[in-house]
Amino acid sequence: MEGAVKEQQQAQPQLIVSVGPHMRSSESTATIMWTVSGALMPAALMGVYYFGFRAVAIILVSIVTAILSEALTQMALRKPVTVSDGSAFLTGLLIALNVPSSVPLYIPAVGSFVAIVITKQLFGGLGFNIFNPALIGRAFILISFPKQMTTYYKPVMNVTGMDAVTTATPLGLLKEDGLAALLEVFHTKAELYQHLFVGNRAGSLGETSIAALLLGAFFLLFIKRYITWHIPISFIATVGLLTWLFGGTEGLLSGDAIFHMLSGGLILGAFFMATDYVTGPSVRSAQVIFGICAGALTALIRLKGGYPEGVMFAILLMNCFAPLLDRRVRSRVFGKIAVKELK
Amino acid sequence: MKEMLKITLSLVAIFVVAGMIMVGVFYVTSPVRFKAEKKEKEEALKKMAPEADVITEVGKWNIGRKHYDYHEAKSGRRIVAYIATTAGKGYSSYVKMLVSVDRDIRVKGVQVLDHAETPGLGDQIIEEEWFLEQFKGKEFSQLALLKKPTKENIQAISGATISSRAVTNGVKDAVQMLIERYGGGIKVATHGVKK
Amino acid sequence: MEVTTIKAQATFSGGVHPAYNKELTAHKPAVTAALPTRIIIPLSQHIGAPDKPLVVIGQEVKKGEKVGEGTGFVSAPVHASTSGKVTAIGNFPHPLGMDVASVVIESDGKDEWVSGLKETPDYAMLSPDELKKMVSEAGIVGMGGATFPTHVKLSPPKEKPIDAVVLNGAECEPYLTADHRIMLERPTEIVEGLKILMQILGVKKGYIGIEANKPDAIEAMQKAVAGSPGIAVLPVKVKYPQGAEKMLIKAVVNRTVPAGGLPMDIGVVVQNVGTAEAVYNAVRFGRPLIERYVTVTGRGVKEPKNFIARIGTPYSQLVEEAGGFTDSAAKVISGGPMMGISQYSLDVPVIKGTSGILVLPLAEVSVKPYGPCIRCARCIDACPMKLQPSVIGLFIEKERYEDAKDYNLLDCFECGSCTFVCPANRPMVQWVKKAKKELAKKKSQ
Amino acid sequence: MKKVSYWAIFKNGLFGENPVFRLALSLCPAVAVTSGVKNGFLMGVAVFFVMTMVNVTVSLIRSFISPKVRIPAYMFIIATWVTVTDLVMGAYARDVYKEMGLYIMLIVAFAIVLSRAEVFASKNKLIPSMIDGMGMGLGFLLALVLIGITREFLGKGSLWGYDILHTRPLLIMVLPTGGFFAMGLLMGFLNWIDRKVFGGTGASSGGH
Amino acid sequence: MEGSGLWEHVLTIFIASALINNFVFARYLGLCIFFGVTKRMETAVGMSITFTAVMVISSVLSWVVYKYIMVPYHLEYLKIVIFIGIVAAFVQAADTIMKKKTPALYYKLGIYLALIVTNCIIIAVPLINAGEEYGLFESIALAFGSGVGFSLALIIMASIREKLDLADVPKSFQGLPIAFVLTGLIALAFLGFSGMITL
Repeated sequence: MEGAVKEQQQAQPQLIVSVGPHMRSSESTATIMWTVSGALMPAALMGVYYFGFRAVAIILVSIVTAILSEALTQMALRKPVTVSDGSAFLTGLLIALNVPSSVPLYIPAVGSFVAIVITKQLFGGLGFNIFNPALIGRAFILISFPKQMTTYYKPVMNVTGMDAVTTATPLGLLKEDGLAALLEVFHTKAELYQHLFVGNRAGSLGETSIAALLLGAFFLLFIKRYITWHIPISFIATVGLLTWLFGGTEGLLSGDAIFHMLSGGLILGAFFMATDYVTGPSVRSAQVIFGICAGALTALIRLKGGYPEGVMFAILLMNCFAPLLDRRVRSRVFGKIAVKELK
Repeated sequence: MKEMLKITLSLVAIFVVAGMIMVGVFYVTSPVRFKAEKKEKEEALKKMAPEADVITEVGKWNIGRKHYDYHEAKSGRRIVAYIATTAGKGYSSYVKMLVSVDRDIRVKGVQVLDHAETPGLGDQIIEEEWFLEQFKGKEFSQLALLKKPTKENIQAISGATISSRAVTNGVKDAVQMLIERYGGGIKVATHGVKK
Repeated sequence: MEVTTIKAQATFSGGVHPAYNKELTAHKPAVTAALPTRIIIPLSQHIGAPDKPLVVIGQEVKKGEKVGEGTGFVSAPVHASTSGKVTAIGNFPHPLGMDVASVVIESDGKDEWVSGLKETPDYAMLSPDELKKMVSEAGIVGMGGATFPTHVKLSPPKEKPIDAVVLNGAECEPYLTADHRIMLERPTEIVEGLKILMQILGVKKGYIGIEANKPDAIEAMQKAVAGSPGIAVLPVKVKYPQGAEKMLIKAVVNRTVPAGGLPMDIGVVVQNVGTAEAVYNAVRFGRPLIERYVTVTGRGVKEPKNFIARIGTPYSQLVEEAGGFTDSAAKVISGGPMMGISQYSLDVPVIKGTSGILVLPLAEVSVKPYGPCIRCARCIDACPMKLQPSVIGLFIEKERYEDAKDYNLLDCFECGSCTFVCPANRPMVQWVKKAKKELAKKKSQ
Repeated sequence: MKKVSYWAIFKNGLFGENPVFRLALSLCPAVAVTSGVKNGFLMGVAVFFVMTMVNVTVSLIRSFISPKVRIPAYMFIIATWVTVTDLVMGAYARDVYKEMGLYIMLIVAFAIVLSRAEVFASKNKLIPSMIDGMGMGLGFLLALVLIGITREFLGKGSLWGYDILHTRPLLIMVLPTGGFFAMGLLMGFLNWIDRKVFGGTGASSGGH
Repeated sequence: MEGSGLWEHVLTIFIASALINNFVFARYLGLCIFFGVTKRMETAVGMSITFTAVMVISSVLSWVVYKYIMVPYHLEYLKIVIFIGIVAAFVQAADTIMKKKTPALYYKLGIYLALIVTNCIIIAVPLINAGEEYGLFESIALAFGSGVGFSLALIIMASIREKLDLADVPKSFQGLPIAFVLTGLIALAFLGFSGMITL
């Protein structure tokens, strides 16, 4: 009975003997990773549509670097090479979607390398990383190459991606110059929301088109059921609530919650990165706490912090707390009246 | 009892010897340090008004709870510049500066003394020499930070707006203070400095 | 009765939805399996100490004659399932995976009943103790697979009053249809058996919980209970492991068995529908438990079928009667695919807990290696006990059994839901079994 | 005590029991002041001086001080030499002192200094104690310089303040977070070399 | 901050020292203890409580001595000797008193007291207070904030390291190296707080 699946073959019609259950669901780690990557494709395509050839190059470079880093590290550590499980692909893709289209190509490559080698493989590989690799990769390159990582292009909508004009992101405009400057660019609130929704605005490759992101999120939430509402909804709702309460210039309740919920990387982060199985808590109630805290941190950083956008740091900070949440919040065992006080 | 006495005595002996060493070193080094500090300050001030031969502190002023001083720089008996220490609230620190103005209270120069802004971003206020350079000759009313190329006003360093603003505000505060003290006829265009 | 009208399908939280595959045999009436020439009666067909043989080699036995008897309270006697001669007493393979002391009977072909079986048409007049004695003598154990001696379950301590009996007709294990068929074919017997159980326990409420994917069985049972006060048939949601005792109780009477506790702690006794039928036969006709419904199914046999088979019938004979193996047959499982035990050979006999023999073809046998846990929490959602199998598994993998225990390892009843859903293919059930063993070893030291 | 050659004592501090990478003692300054080679070097010099002097002093008075009060006495001696270092650097190394004055003062809380006084100097004669202090101090200095080189080169593209690359390859390395990365990666790398090249255990002790 | 009152300043110092300039993640102090006691959650929590209490009290004592003895007599240059003396004496006193008065508490937290003297934060805080010329309340805010920040760091680190125990870390990186990389990653996450408060 020791060992994973022991096959014992005897003289009779060579029966396979193993411990049950003898049926397994058809899902595998690889199907999950590839499906999530697939769900990001609409956003990636919109990124290519808006930012042209540069976007394709960035996506390719970061994915290839991620896969190479994973394979080479695993070879160096004499572990089985598992790039076919799609997790390195997904990390690379997420990094590409999280950088501005203006960056030189070595930057996403550095991000992918750090994500895979330092954040994931050093900690024991898939399943053991404490932080979301893609987010650490992005944070690392944001700090290392601050200028390049905060230079955004306006969507050009041509193939070459040439003749791009740099501009600030909507959140950057709001933070540095106030609401008036934002409305100067986008004319009316309605137009602003519309631009945010379809994605015709400055930002990272994959974060601009809320419509495309929601399409993927819908697929994962309702069709594949790979993610649940707990983290993303509590995350987004908290950002909305807090920015509505404190985000305005005319006192309480004057903030623009819709703007805050649609802008920056919130939708991308909440649905595709905060929901990372490995780096978040696994008990549902803990996931709600995770989402609310991440939302609060995002709002705090956006409204009070030094960075215009806080989603990345909020998720990373909550990654720090996930083991603590896991430790304190356990599932309520069937028939256990009250979970015993833990040490 | 005897042992106790021995322990106490030995400890006291160590204390005394060590104390003497420390006091000795202090008396040797403190004048050196005092002189060095004074020299540093003088050199910094001198840089702000190279033509002056005497720079004397004439008063104190403050922003909020923090205290700063200001100086008169004279060449012979003629005042050639007023120099003030000042600071502006930056991204992660207060950017401490020296600002010198001429007799018409136009900025002569700005020197950053100390800051802890983000490497690569905020510290461009020193690295990008044109930034501090553009303060030269500006009047108080021109001290406004813009995010586009300008000759009239101050152009922010892209990606380092907060640090740029820290410098501009610090300079503005100092200039306003100097106008109030020495400006006489000069009108302060926009009173009340936005910080 | 207030409960008969409930249409909403009650259930528990958690569980999984494996492919049920019941269409292979659900519509096929049970056929009586041929009389085997050689019958192996293991002396251990129940939870508790094995029986002592009452016969010697060479002795002639009749059908229904007691051939083994237990020593303690938690035991059940075993009986010859046909007439013939005892040819061997020794260790023989057993479907639970080890060799077990068994009595081997060479059939004489006459299939003669032992004399002195007492019919009791007016059993309703008997006292609970008399009835209990009959159940005990008949060697009846839980026929859902747990094989817990029934008379023990019917003797709750005084401080735990019982107020309801629940019959388990959920049959949530995929493939199996033995309970389904018995409910269709012997509904009256089951209801009478239930009444006897209620009489023994002195309770007024009886429930029959059936998964909603067996509408014909629900209808048959409803017809059978018509006019019986206090008995209700309850459709429950189709979900594995709906048939687990604690989950069925939750669904049917909406009570929660405390962790580490038993159904009797909340006033409920659960019995399998097959057990109820056996109880009726024992009380009404004095017949011991010598045969049962067995489903022989899976895409590894040519003609999947339901059988009424004698205890002791070798698996090989039933497989043969079901048309034999297909070319691709690769794995034989005693019981269902979720909790059943895979077999080394077909030499093992049908025992009282054998609800089915499942033969899987190679294509359906999962031999993928397992990968690292990606903490997707599917197992946590699936666990009917609301445990955290992912964490438990990680601890056991590193041989940190005490930490696993801290995460309520001992509440696991090894239903396999976690392992079924795990995308990384992690063998959680196997680890849990190992950890429980290690912990027991440590404790006994 | 067995007679050990001076060179062995000296070498021990440099490699075998390198205070930073091997003993993993006094890690704070190792990351704190090493965003540049120069700071790391001067910090190392300060520690070198303090350790040597403390070992010398402790060795000199070891027969004279009662074991009961030796710890407070050692701490006092350490504090004295740190104060001396602080005063001297404050007067003669102004530009460095402005940046890392606090950390110079904190040498007083370095476990390595007290531990060498206790473990070695209190039991050995003057010369070996001095050599041990120098070896340890130099080992510390080398470690700091090594980390400093890594961080300054990667973070600023310069060494000892001299611009080499004319660009800043990885700014993060001069920030706190980069310091931790540099430490962790260097330690792991040295462990790896130790295991592969010298066949050692390659394990860092568990801290403190 | 300009024109704001003392209390706002005190609060600012508290938040800054707990989160933004967290001693471990931004100032690299207390690392020996940080890596030493975070292998188990119990020790991390015990250390947090003991440390924060000792921190606040000893920095108040240091402040009083500095303000009323050292400054008037121009003995600032002896601050290293005097502060370490105060901390050591206080820890010794606390040790003795706890052993006598509350043996139960001593049994739980006593072992951490011995470690505290070699913690650089405990000596850094009075030194910073002296350098910045903080008042009493500002000193307490810095001490308490640092204590809370250090406790936060210890508890996060301990919970992560418990999880890391289950991981298959490459051999050369087991132990301290991976702990350092991990601290770097946490520090990277804590950069999110930067720019929130300017001191």
